[in-house]
Amino acid sequence: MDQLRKKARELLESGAVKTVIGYGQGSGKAVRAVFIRQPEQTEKLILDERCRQNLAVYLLKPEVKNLGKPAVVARLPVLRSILQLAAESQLADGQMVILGISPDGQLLDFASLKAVADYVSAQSLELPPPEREQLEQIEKKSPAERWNFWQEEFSRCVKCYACRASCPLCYCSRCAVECNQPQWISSASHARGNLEWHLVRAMHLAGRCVNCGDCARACPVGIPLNLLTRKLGEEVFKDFGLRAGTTPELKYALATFRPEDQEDFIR
Amino acid sequence: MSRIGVFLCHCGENIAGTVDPGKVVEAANRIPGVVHSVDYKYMCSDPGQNLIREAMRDKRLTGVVVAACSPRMHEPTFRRVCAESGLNPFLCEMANVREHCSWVHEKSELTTAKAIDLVRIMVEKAKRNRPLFPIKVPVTKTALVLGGGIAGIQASLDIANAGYKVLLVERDPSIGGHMAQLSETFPTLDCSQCILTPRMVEVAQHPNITLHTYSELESVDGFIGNFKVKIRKKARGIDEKLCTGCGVCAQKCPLKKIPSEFNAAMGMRTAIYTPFPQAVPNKPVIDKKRCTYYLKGKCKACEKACPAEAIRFDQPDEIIEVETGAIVCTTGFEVLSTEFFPEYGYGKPKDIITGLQFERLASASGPTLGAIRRPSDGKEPETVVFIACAGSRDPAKGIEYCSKICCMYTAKHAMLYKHKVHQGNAYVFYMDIRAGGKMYEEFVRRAIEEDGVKYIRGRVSRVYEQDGKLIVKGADTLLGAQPVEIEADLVVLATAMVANSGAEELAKKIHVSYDSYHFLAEAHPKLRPVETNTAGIFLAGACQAPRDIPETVAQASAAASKVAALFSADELSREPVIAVVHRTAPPIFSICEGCFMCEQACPFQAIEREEIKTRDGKLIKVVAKVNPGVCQGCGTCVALCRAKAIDLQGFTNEQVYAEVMAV
Amino acid sequence: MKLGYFPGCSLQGSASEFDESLQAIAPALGLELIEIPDWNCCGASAAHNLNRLLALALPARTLALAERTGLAEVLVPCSACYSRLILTRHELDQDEGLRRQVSEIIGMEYQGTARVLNILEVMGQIFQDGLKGKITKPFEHPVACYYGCLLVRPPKVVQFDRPEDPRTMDELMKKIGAKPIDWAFKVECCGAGFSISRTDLVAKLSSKILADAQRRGAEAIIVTCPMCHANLDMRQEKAEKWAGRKYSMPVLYLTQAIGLALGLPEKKLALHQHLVPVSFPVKAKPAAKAKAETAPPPAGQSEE
Amino acid sequence: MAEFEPKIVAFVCNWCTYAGADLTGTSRIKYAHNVRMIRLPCTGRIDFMLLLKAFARGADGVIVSGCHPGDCHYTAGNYHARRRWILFRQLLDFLGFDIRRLHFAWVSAAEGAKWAETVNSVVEEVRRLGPFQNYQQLARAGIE
Repeated sequence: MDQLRKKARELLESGAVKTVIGYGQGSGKAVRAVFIRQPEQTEKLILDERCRQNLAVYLLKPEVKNLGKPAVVARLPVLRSILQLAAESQLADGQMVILGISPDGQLLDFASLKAVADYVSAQSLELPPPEREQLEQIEKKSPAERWNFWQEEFSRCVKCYACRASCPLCYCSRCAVECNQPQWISSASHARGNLEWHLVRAMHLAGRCVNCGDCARACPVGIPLNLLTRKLGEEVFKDFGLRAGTTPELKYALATFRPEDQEDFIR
Repeated sequence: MSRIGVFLCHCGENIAGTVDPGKVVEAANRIPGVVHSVDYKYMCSDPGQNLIREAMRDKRLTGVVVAACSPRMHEPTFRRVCAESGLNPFLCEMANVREHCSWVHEKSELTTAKAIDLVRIMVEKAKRNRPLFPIKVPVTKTALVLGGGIAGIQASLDIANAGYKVLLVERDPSIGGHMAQLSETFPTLDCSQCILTPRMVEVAQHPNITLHTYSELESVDGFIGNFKVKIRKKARGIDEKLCTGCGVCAQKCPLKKIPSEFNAAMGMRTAIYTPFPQAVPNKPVIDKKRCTYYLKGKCKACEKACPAEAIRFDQPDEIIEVETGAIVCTTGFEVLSTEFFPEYGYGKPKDIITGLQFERLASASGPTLGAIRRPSDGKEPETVVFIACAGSRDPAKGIEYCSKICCMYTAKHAMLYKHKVHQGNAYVFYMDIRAGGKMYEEFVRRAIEEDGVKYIRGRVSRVYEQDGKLIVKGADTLLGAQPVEIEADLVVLATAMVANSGAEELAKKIHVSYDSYHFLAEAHPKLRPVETNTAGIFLAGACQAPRDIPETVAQASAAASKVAALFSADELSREPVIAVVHRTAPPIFSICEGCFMCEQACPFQAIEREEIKTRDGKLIKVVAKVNPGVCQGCGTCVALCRAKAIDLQGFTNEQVYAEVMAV
Repeated sequence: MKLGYFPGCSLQGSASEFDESLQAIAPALGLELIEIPDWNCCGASAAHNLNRLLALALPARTLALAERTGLAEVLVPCSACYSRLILTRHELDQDEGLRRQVSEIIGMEYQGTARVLNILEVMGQIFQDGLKGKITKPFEHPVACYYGCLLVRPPKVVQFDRPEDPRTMDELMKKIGAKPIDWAFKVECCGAGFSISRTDLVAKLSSKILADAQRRGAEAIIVTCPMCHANLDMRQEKAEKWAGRKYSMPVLYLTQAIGLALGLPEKKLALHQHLVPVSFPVKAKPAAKAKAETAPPPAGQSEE
Repeated sequence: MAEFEPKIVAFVCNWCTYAGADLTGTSRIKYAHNVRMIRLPCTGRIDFMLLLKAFARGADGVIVSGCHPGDCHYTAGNYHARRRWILFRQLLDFLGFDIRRLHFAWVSAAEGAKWAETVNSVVEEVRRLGPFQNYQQLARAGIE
């Protein structure tokens, strides 16, 4: 931890970066994202189990970009998001400094996206059993039950788009939901409008979602909508052998194909 | 506010028979935006077309929906009608109430109801149509012809004679291809070289043709009218300008026992060689894989001997970059070698040869000066067995197709042999005799009846050597599959015509598809036989499928005329059904975020990257840009784009959405 | 090398000399054979003409037993057995349903893990590094290597050597000092199954084989198939009658030829069991040894 | 009450299935009238939202059809489409959406008969399923 603070301090002092995006103490027990611009403030940096927000989301926000070159404190989901954003030409080497702490407490200072990719490839990207179970819970329901389950969940949606705002990969300046010529997605938060929104969101993240779970955490009404993108992420890996956020050259599952892709439903 | 006119065609009884025109017209009139709706017996007839013209004028229509047959049938007709009357043709749509309605359903309310739906759907689309204008693409009026066989020669000459520049690229040291190797040609038995060599010379001397022999295609970029091509001119090891083609070098070359490719290994050549006396250009090349100097660093006999001092051992390969408007691929074929056949001894028995090798034996300019002598001991064979369909039409051998020319050249071979060796016996084992063609059947009959060639209908199961003879074991299926055993001195296999070994890579280089046998694929087997699915790239000859000389020449001329047509205009115009990337005013400039997923998806590499900069050149963002010349309008990128930043002209999101909402 | 061993009925009866000679040379070649416990008939020549399931079940049982015994590779000297076993393995590999069905029939799980090897494959492996020193009495004779019909067919299934002109045995023969002749009948039919029912056919077919071997100066025919041996050796007299000429062509099992080259006594190789006496025109060259290792190319192939 | 007549919307590519359906017509093969066809250049163009919109618009079943793999007029559009459908179906199923109402077929320009069979079998299956209640309930929540 001290190594991290020290490194952050050096970076700011040397002017190598203008801001350090990391985690700091929020009100009460909560942690929050902090944007440190003064070397001495780096003491505020913390990094522990509570720090789950995907800080990569800030890297593309104009307000943050305007602060100048950032260093970002990255845990696995953040690293993967960065790789995925690089694969989508949104980030490139040298645009940011990427720091982290290895499981054994050592400071990680990634020289390049390649280094990030190497680090990520060494991690297990398998779905942890509890997360897999969550999916199975739903999969083993009957279609009708599934339908009712999601209708129930979606019925609470108020279309606040916190899920979108929290997602590093929802970076479109004009989201499909704002397109009204034609109005693909009903902007009203009625049953159909909500279904359309969550369905489009999931499809647009298929093969891109790094399963950080921020969308669900951000949801004020507690819809487990990360299950949708997680489900598709698993399908993409199963069917096409691609995992989002693993290399900066990753091909997009829906923009590539193999003639031998398997399906069993086309007559 | 759009003013749509709906025109329902009865197509005689074809539509009116099952659909109630009155109801449709009435319903159409009630669709918002429709200001005019009529029906007529034959809308495509002149009076019908006039109905549309008049309505357009009188009702000031902003869009037209013709409810009739399939747009694949008459869309061009009605779009032309609109264009003639000053309405942008792309404001005209067709509702397919014939093929998709009246012809496939019984007469009933429901069928009429469907017709009405189909009309409404197209009206909703037409309302949202925008005027579109054909895309103009400049044309570089130079054609690249790949392959200098008879197909390439013919195509080059035709294009050149039409007044356009041609680049002819040939892989081998000389043009001429397989035809130059042939002895006589069926069914006329005129000498192949006698008819070919004048053409070869013509190519060499034609002011519009630039010839690159001993050269290979490196890469092709760009699109119809604007290809950028790289050609590798392999080092001949001689200075072509100085070389006089005197041939002393070859005489002095100590290596004289290299199997000659031109003579299909029936004769030998030297390491520095001119493939054959009539070669064009008549300049030698050094075979670097065999030449002692390249292998051991000494010899240089040719250099010492060359009176013109034209030998250049250190000559490098040269990469030539050219721009061409069209490409004609005439890369030809290969024949299976005898090693391919286990039952015929895996090519081990010297006296089992291919038809092509027999051509060289029979050729007056061949290694035996036309005398039929078997390779093993140079003896004149008393009995020759010809085996047709060696490999061809044999699924077990992976070659299910008919090689087409074998029946004819086998008859020719047997005939030539009988003419040269009167007392000899010629047997032909065949499956069927396929002699479709002018004077072909007659030719085969002549071989059988006048020259007494013995035709045996059956396959040969095995050929093996025994005491200097070749024992040919087969069956005569016309005599109850009775086993036949012939002691032959020479066996000639009419081995299958197969695609060039490099065909696959070539296809990928020029972005055309190929079939399961690796023959290059035409755009349509009947109606577009010399085009490919890549606009501006054409095919001719045996690179596409087995062909004989007349067909090859016909195809070559066909391809040439396609090229000439393409070059006849300074610009070519294409249907404007292509993708476009959204652009708008600052500060957004474009809702494209530049994720370039579309770039990955585009089957035609039509997506380019465009930098948006401030006036003082500061980069704001990089967005996708569609190259209108390359885009074919499939719309894959459109369905892919999350922000809906790309749209497809003619099938915009707005149009298609409206159609769905109208069903 | 440790291998499972499936002798099959022939090697216990009419072709016992094949078995004996194999057992005799095995130790010298460092070959350990574990006979599959309770193996059964492979069903050759009859079963597959009558009942597909039976024809599959019989070999499947033997293979399943091999699997149980933990044998990864099984040597099957008899060409007929080899053919049945490898065909069964192939068919059951192709069709999961069939595999389960057959497993039920034989009352044990057949997985298809045990590979089936013919005698040439095995000897080929052993001889790879030439057996320096072991060849004490080079088998210096021009021989006709006769593979028969089953060893190389169907090519897609056995995937062994070249179907029309195999070479494995020729290479082996060179290694023991013999000169394999280049001849035309390597894989021709000997009459096989008609050995009993249509001896006239056998005489005709075998005679052609014998004739070609003789014409090209072979002093012996080397075989790996009990059927071929029966027809060429036991029926040679009939063949001679049919052709009206004498062949007196010794027909040896590959293993016997190897045994002789290894210097094993004829008795142990059961040469005496043949009907055509195994005797060669005597000629002893001092240079023999050297030749044995540096196998000279036989006349037939030298011109290549 | 007359038998339920399902409403089927078909999204087809211009080069294979649309032409195939033309062939059905020229061959005068009869099939169920329930289908309304929407013509697009290529299956690659078919946005998954179009299918959803068709259901929103009251379709009881949807057919998506284009060129067989390898036959795409644009060489690869249908391959891209196939991946899209694989995932889209998975997602719909996960949401409990009744995917028995969503049908896919490769119908070439030569398969007029196959088009008729496809339409008929889909119409029959959807007729058995009855009106697409639970989606149409949503749909009633206003349509733009």
